[in-house]
Amino acid sequence: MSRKIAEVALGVVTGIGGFLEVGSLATAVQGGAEFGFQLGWAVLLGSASLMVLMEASGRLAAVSDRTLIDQLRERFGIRFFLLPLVVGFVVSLLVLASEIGGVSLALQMATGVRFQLWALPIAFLAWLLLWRGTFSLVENGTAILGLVSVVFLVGAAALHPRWTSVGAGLIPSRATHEVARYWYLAISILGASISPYLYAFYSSGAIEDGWTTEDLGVNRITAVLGNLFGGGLALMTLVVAAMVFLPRHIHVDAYEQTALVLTPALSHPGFVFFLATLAITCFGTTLEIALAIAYMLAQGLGWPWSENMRPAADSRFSFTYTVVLLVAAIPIALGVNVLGLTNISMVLTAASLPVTVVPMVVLMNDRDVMGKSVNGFVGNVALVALAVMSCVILLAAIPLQLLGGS
Amino acid sequence: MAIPSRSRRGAPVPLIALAALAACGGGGAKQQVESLDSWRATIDLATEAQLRGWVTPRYAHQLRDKARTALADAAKSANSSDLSAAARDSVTDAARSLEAAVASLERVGP
Amino acid sequence: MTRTVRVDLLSGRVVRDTTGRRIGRIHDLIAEVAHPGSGEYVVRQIHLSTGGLVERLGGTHFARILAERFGVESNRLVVDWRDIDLSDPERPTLRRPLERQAAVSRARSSRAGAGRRGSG
Amino acid sequence: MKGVALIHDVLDAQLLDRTQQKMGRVDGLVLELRDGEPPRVAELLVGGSIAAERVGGWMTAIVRGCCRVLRIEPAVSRIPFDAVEAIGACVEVKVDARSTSAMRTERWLDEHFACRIPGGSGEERK
Repeated sequence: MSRKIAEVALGVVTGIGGFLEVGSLATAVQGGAEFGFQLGWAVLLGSASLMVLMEASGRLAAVSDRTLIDQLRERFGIRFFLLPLVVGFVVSLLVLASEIGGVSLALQMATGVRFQLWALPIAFLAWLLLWRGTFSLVENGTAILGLVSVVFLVGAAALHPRWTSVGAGLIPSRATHEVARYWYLAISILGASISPYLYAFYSSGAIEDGWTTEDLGVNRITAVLGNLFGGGLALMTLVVAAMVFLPRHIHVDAYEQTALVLTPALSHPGFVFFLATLAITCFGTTLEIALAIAYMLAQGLGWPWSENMRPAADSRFSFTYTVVLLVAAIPIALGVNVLGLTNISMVLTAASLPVTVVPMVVLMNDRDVMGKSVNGFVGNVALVALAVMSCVILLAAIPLQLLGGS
Repeated sequence: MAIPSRSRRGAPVPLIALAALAACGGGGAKQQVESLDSWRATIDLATEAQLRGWVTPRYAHQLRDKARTALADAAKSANSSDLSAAARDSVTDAARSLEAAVASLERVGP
Repeated sequence: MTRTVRVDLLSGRVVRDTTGRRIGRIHDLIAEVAHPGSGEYVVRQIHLSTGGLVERLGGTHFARILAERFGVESNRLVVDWRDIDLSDPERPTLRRPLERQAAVSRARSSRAGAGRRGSG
Repeated sequence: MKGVALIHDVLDAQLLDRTQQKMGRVDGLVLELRDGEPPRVAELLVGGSIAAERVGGWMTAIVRGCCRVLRIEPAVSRIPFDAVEAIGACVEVKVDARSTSAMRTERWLDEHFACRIPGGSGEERK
């Protein structure tokens, strides 16, 4: 029994430490700075959707002993599978570059050395950890360090917001002004939390950790609690920005501005912990995405894969994450605008959801795959609603990017 | 200190490019003014933060440099694009108050 | 004269009878041991999906699974190997016009759970 | 094994070799047509160029282009169907993966990439 409690605790820590990253930080701060608490519902919807997708992909892996990517190839054939593979690869690569950009900026703000110079060293350090480390080191190490992001809860509490109006923001409402911008930020907040690499990584993790049908309970609790706390932190980020930036009419045009957000509440520690949160959570996510891309290719094409193996035993898998880290570091080393890249990656992530979510509706109802753990009525309502939402986002993403994009 | 205006003799090509850029990038005077006001508020907060020792001087300088690039962009689009006189004045006023904020930030810094 | 054909290129192909009428699409080919004890496998049955909606959805693998999953049972036609000419994977044809046989319930090949270790 | 649905159970399935090592997926399946006899399941095919044919002409062109650029022949591994030991969540074959061309890239990267970097090779687990 204690093993289960340890696993649940670890799962929750992963949820907290792993939720915030360059995208959710940027979109939550921009959302709070421009619309106060009003976009709280998007953060809530994002983490609720992630709960559904992670629980489903974890259950899929535990029951069928195959990851989500395996099933996408085996059930739908190579022709259809190319779509989620190519879309997932491109979008994850863009988000990976943004994450490396996030770490580089944090180090620039801390040391004064330009962020371009940090890109390759960060990619090298990430590669070294993947090359020598194991799956649990990557997952647990980054999650425990990621707990530093609790600083946003402390910051929000220190600002004494009216919690009733924060709660009111959790109810979806129409924009009073700049409608295109409002919905653009809503979609980027959703894109920041519901990322395909997350549930591809989570589903592969269930196999790496050797989950079986006994772990379904742990899977459910982890997916729900982890994302509840993680989403809560993103909401606190939005609250802090609403209390500090909105009254001063500060719009976030450059990522550097965000480092000020915690200083009125927590003074110097607020600045230091913000930089620590940005650097650590983005670095943890860098490791996760590099692995997730390698998982996608390896599982899709049937290569040997496991982070617990020596790189030589799965050389194509380890070669993939090596090349991907290098390629993603290049745009940052060339000085691409990190905030711009982050915003575009979040919108593209949101727009790419249908290619993985819609097939999941089929997989989770396929008795050949799930046996008796097939989706129940509630599970189906949630997943189908999510699939419909993802299609709506896909249609709205491009026009909103043009109209409301920064 | 007047906004550094670019002399007219540059080849037409860059001006056309800038106008096009300003047209789609700048998004009109209102957005320029909003962006400049936002930067002024940012620099004010940074000045206060540095006075109280919340942030390091190194970080404050980075914000100042970013504010300067925002100023330069505003100057470029204000000169080239065909703004109405009122719009141009509003952009110039916003830019001037941002410059004042940047100056006060520099006075604080070591 | 032995000829070969690629099963993966047959998947989803439209099957017509000798008069050129569309019968359905190749859903699966069922292989069985040639005779007990031998290691050789032969294809004795070819399953065609003939459901109206599945046809209109273009019969892609994806559409077929979605259709089956949500109660739009595409009725299945089982064709014996003697009645179908697979030599040209582009245009598999039935050797003789076929009266519509009773749709067999979906052949449940179980790959669920921990996977079935066949005796081989 | 009772009836095996070739497309549903075998095509695109994960291939495991004699030592349970992953060696690619079933990209293709070949039937031998015989007059007066039911078609015999001849062999499994593993290879990017095989999968590309199933996707479409444009994909075949891309794969052929890459092979020409890298100056290599597209590797197609043919595994006789009677080498198949079991068909379940994966397809297990009585073959040594390292000797087949399906693992050609894996072997090349093993020698020229993984083993050249400290910590790359060594015993199976980290």
